[in-house]
Amino acid sequence: MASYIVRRLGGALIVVFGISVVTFLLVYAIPSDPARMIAGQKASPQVISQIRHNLGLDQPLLLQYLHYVGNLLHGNFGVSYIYNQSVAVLISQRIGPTLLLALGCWIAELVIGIPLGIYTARRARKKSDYIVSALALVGISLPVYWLGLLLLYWLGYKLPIFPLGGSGGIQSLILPSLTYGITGAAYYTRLLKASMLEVMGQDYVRTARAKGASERRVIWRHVVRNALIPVVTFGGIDIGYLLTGVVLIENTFNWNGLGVLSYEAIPQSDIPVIMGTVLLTALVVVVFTLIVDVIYAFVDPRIRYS
Amino acid sequence: MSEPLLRVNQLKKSFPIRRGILQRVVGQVQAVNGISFTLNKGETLGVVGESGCGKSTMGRSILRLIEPTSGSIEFDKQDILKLPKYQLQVIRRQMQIVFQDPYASLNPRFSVEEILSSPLEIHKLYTPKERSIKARQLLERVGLDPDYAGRYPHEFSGGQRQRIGIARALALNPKLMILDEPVAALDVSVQSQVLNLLIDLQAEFELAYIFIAHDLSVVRHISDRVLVLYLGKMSEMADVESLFSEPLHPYTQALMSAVPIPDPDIKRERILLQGDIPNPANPPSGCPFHTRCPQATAHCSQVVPEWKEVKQNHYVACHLYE
Amino acid sequence: GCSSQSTSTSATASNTTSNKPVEGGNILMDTVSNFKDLDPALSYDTTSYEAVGEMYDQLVTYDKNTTNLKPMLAESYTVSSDGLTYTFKIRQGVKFWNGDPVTAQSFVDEFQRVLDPKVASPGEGFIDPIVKGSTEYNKGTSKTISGITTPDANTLVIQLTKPQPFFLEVLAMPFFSAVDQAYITKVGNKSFDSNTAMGSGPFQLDSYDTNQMVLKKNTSYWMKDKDGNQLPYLDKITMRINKNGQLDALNFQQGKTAIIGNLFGSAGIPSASYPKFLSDPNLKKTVYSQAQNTVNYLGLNSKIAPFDNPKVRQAIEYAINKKKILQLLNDRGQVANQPLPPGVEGYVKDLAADSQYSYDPQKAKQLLQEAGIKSGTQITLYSYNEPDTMKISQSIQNDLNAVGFDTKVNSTDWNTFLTVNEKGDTQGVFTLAWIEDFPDASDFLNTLFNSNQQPANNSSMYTNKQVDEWLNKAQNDPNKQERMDLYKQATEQIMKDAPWVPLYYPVTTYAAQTWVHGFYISPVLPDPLQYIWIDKDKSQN
Amino acid sequence: MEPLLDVRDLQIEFEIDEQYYRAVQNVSFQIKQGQTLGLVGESGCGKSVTSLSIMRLLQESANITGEVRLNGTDLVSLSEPEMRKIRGDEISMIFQEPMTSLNPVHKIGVQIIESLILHSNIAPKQARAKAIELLKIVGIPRAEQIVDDYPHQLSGGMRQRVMIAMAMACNPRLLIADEPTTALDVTIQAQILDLMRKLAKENDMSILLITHDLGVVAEMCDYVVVMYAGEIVEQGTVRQIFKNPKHPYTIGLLNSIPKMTGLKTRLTPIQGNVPSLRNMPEGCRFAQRCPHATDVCKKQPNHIQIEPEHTAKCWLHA
Amino acid sequence: MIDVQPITSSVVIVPKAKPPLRKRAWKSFRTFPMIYIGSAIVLILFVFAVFSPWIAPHPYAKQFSDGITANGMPTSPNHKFIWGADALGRDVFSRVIYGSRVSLEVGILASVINLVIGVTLGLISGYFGGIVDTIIMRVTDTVLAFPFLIFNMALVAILSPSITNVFIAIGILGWGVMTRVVRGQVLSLKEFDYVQAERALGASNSRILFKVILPNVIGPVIVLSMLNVGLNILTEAGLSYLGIGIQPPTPSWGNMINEGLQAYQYAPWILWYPGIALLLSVLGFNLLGDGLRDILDPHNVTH
Ligand SMILES: Nc1ncnc2c1ncn2[C@@H]1O[C@H](COP(=O)(O)OP(=O)(O)OP(=O)(O)O)[C@@H](O)[C@H]1O
Ligand SMILES: Nc1ncnc2c1ncn2[C@@H]1O[C@H](COP(=O)(O)OP(=O)(O)OP(=O)(O)O)[C@@H](O)[C@H]1O
Ligand SMILES: [Mg+2]
Ligand SMILES: [Mg+2]
Repeated sequence: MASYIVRRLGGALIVVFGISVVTFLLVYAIPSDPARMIAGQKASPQVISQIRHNLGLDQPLLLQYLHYVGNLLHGNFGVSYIYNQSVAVLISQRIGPTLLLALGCWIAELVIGIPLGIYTARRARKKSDYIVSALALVGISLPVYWLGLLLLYWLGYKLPIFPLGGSGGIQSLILPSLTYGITGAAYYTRLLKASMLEVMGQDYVRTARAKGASERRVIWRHVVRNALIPVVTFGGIDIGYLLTGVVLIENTFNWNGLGVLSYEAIPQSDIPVIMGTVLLTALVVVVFTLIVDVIYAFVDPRIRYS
Repeated sequence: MSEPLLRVNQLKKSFPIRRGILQRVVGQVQAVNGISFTLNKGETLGVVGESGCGKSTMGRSILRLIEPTSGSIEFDKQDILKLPKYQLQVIRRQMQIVFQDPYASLNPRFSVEEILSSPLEIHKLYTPKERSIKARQLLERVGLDPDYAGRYPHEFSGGQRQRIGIARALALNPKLMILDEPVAALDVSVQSQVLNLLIDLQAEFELAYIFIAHDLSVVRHISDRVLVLYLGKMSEMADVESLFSEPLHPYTQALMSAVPIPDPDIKRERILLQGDIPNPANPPSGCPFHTRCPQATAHCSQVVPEWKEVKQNHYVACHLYE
Repeated sequence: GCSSQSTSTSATASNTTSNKPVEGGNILMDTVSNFKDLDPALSYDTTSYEAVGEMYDQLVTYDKNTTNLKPMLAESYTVSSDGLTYTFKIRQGVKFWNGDPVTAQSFVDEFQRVLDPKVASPGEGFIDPIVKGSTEYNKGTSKTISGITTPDANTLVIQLTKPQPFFLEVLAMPFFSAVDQAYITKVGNKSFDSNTAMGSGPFQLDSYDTNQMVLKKNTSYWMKDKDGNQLPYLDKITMRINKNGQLDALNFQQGKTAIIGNLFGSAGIPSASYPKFLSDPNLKKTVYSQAQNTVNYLGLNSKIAPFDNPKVRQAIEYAINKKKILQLLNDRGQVANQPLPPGVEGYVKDLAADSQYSYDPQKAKQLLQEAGIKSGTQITLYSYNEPDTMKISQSIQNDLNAVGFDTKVNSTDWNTFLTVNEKGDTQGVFTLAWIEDFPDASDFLNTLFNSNQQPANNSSMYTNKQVDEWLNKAQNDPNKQERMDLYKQATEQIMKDAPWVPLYYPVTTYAAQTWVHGFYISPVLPDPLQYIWIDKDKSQN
Repeated sequence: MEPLLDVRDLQIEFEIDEQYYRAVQNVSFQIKQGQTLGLVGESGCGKSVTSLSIMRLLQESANITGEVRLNGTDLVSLSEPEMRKIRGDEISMIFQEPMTSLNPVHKIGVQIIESLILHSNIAPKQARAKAIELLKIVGIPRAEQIVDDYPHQLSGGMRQRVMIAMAMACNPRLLIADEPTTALDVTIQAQILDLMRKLAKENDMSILLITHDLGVVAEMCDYVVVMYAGEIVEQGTVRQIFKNPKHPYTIGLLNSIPKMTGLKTRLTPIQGNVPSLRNMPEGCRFAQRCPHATDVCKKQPNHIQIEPEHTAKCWLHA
Repeated sequence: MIDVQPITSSVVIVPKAKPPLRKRAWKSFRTFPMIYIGSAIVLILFVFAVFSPWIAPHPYAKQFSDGITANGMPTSPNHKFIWGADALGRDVFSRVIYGSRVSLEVGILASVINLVIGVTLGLISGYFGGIVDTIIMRVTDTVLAFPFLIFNMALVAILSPSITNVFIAIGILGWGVMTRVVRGQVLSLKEFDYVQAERALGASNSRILFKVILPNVIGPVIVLSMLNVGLNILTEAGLSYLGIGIQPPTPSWGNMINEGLQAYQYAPWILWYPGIALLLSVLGFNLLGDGLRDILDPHNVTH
């Protein structure tokens, strides 16, 4: 197991390396000049070239990349041009809130999506199935920022039930999670429904019925447990995706996390921050896929014991 | 005796076993472990054995649908394992395979005509028009209405599908057909139709068959010689009469006695084997059958029995006959 | 000093009645961007300005919402008659938060930091090569700045290479604050990253994290109000980093924050919310507005065809409907007819007729025809992603198309826009604004139109020898009237040559709750937090 | 003697595209206490549907009419909760695919005692002991360990034994075995059949054995019901059917089995294919394939009594 | 024991008379309502996109002087501007109609790019396996782990914003899932006997890939592409919303929403209508995709 994980992480490193190269090239191709951003609109050209020199931006690209990687190997992510702080510190401050938000969003998706999945699977091809499925689809068809603003406006401002954004505690977590939950639940609903329908046609479900198990018992003990297996896979990929994809939510809800950090870094050409966040999220995505594999083994004994 | 059409020598195939989420190679399955035999023109070799004993692997290896690990396969005096891939095409016109599952072996998206003309198309034989005529002739040959040519596989019953599969194999006028449990999925009433067809075709085209099955009565019905496999190894091979009248290997004996006979009056002494087939990934030492053999001795668990011709044309690998 | 056009419209009675200020209380504010630098030598963005302004003191500063200078840490100052020597008497007994005393050396240290290439301060250009010895120090050929001396602990003497009429305004910038060298030496290089600070200002840094910066009262601040009360009044200010300005405005509307001010990227009330503030009588009472010394303009690059043809540029002057632009901005501004905003001395009230343009699409078409521009000529308008700018660009696009151009808008993020803009060779037409650094005509006219400022600030690549001559002369001319005349001549010539379409001079609108007192909008400085006091029961957080 | 199971006039219809197709019609047979009844016929003739309808495990869209009496109680008219009490308790069932009939995520032991838990209030400790006991009864070695294994860790034969153990948990009066050995190798099949025979004898249990292997029927059953295209064409004791088959279909079936004679002769197959539900011929359903078909076969034949306990549905014997 | 039983019925099949067409249509609608509603929406969307100039009452870029009030407020819905005017005095209704063009163009073209790359790589990777597979899957992993938004922002900044660049950006980063799906399909198809049969007949790799395997993966690919169109429309809107997408005055629902958000407190209609249009179109493609999935699902096919 350990060696496997090491190997997988090795694969992950290749991925992360690929990403680092692409990002680096990409960021350098952007015409905007970080030194100008640091100096401000009105600083003189001398100051700017001084800053470029101080940052090493006047060196050849390859050298800069090697330098970056060299620093990386020493655990040094560099210093943000914009925040004037170590990228490691910036990220470590924000990864917590982002993880919290991602978790909240994920739980909301599950809490909405899974019961709907079970419901629609049990009423497959009935009117209620179509209505609920269509509603779930409406959810994924909504732009998250659009829904987010409407919810904020109506539930935060007009009826001040929830705080108007901010990265505070559980209170301010509810609305963004709900927003994301609504726009993401249908993926789970759809997946779980398909997987439940498949499981319900399995022989062992018939076996359970033949033992005299009630419908409720059949669904919960025999169907749902098995049907959740593909959902788990998706869940892991989804939470990885969530980490990279919370930008819009973070922006809409004033949540100071990694998403906003990286999102703002691009137009400001804050290369160390871009590189740091991109590499980190990529790593997190890969790690989550790995975690899923491990969780998978717990859900599915066929994998655990072979 | 005429020159053998096919000469298989020490054929071996092992699969790596990958396990779990780790997908690590945890061992090797010796799916086929040293099989040698010859097959003459127009002859049928029945291959029997329990599930997982390597019958299909053997069949597919002969066609090089699976790359064998070692051994040699001489077909028409050419070692096909040494042929470069592009020359395989030529060989493949002469060897064909019919699969067990008539539902999985036909492309659901092709009409019957397309299925039957595709071998000709692949080998660039005939014009499209001629191919279509040829396809109809093939249908007729296997006892189906040529008007069915435009239909799709799902519109046919299992038996009919199996006929289509056979027709496809026939399209290139092969000399050898490997029949991998061609009737296992069919009902008895249909099974007999297909068996009859196969027998007729063999007579007509001088086909050689390797007939893989686990139903002994079918094998007995169609084969000239029978090869019994156990855990990837040959345990017994003989002419069909000799084998069925006087099975030598305790495994063959058990196998035969286990076949239920559709006659309530025949009450047989049954050899009930203990336990299950061992895991092929972890085969027993010595004689692979010793774990279940009612006559096993300590010797059997240590020494691999030799493959010996005990009687004329009757080979067995068992310590009882040394 | 000059005539400032401050139009503070404070509405409520309680706001204006001179109730006795109340000591104590906390307020909450939102900011739409991060605090980048708490180092006075580096901070050059509005958000950092807000914090740095509260944490550091300078030699001189501006009085209330005017552009008049008054002494600050310099108790008094004198300027020699040749305008080359400035002598400051430093206030005694002033201490940094850690108790270290503020002396004349505290300023010398900062001048050295600004000139140090390792610090790479954006303020460097404001004193190099004006201050004697600055270039040598910057190049490393001298260990001290020869032009800055401290005859005694409380006297600071600065000598210039040539007279600069707006040098005091430069010194009012936070680049030139008093800093504590002992602290800097102790903490080392990173002493002034965005997490730490050490100043002598009214508020000191309490904490700073991803979500907020908290400033707390410097209890031993030296400044007193006119009644002799110790400043500042407030105990604590919490500035929450909430980047969605629209939400922040909603927060203010709910009464959860005290002020919408400088922290909103100095733009104040987000334009998404401004109409709401206008239409809601309760909110209207909270609005403050102030004309800015800023000009928004449409740059026409005279090196790029077809804008290299003066006729085309003039045609565009006639083509743009500036009133419409202001209408789109809900009238938060004033139509511009020249680069200088009215709040800066040198603004030409009686501009010559041939330097004036009015909205006249017919005339524009005619001029274009004369210039041989075919209808449907494709041009690209360069702009940046900011909601109001986007609106304005589209209005301009509309106007340009109306006179026969086929205009594409290319809008990118601000920094990309700026980087490309400063190359000077790609953007034919672009929208841009110039915000004053200090209220002097030179900061506009010389910086933006002198050909020696190409391509960075003079990114419309305007070149006119005559104008250069005038501007260079005015740059060091101690005679005010003469200077103003030069600027007038330059302005009129520039407008004739039409390298720009001056669009409007914006008015910023800030908001402060009715229970916030003492709030005003300085045209130059950040929010006057040290003068603010609040009703007793309104303390937040 | 009162039969244990009495199926009368069973009729099963499925709705496909808003049309009803009758998959099974006029099926009547009885199983006595301790008897093993073989239900044979070609694929699709309605064997599984019949057995599932006895258990009332067909989906809702299936329309069942007729009577199914277990010890005199009509199962068709029972409420769902009442029926649930019968399933797994009085009637148990095992299926063809031991590989897929066990839930992959639950341990063997848990699955075996599930019916015990559902039908009695047994303590968990006892239940586990009982599971081990049951595993021993069906001849599984190392029962104490296997009880905590997952299905995929067992071979096919073992799994089928587990299925049997599961079915035996509540000592059912009737065991329905739907092709219990089709997926198994002959040597394993022999073991399983042997086990079933032994258990039936020990517990005086009846078995409804569904298969299409006539050999298995001949070895296992007391009584045989032959189905064709949804109908019973012939039924009788095992000797009557094998020694004196009367229906041309039964005869055809028996003839098409390759005999172990070893002669490479042509077999005598039944011509043609089973008609599909959608275009079922009127009258005798076998007529199309019957070598003896005449015009009269266009009408439905009746069940004709040949001997006691032996009927055939054919005009030949009318 | 068994008596000769009376024959109860000689008619075995009891089909009801074939229902009239109207009823059959309703019936199939009842079975697959999703696909019908979805196709209807998509069809309407196409009509809007193709016939925008005829449907829209006003030019999309025209800034009406009566579209904004004297103090710069957008005009609320009235008989001239049925969905109101936007902040520049343009007709929201006309802009929403024209906006369908961008959405469709980007949604579909980006999906086509996804499809072409995804299917090609998936086929190659799944069929040939080995080192090729490893490399392609690593690249796919990289693409899947790559932050989409950052890539898009960077690319658009480099290439300058335009419709073409937007769908290229979305297209070349969105194929990861497609590749995975196709590869999975190919891996399982490869083992099918009918593919083996082709090989046994001596068929070349290209024949097997394109004639045998490709047609069999087309089903899931179509479904995924439909869902992808919806997703890509949303992504385009997201990019435009962030200001890095379609350039004004070309209306895209994303930039309209962006403008609408700016005016929500005083002119909510600017946000509502493009939002609803976006929602409905994405929903349309989702319903279509889901419906197709239902139809193509072998469980639902009754032969
Ligand atoms: N592709 C493969 N990878 C790994 N192992 C394989 C593969 N194909 C076959 N095996 C293993 O090789 C052994 C022989 O398999 P094979 O399919 O040849 O058996 P068989 O005799 O045809 O069985 P059956 O009667 O079930 O068809 C089995 O243990 C099987 O698990
Ligand atoms: N749920 C269903 N809906 C419609 N038709 C069905 C359904 N279940 C079974 N049938 C049809 O009923 C007929 C009888 O099927 P059944 O499964 O009982 O056959 P069987 O005799 O068990 O066959 P096999 O030997 O293949 O198991 C078949 O024609 C089948 O297509
Ligand atoms: Mg096989
Ligand atoms: Mg069945």
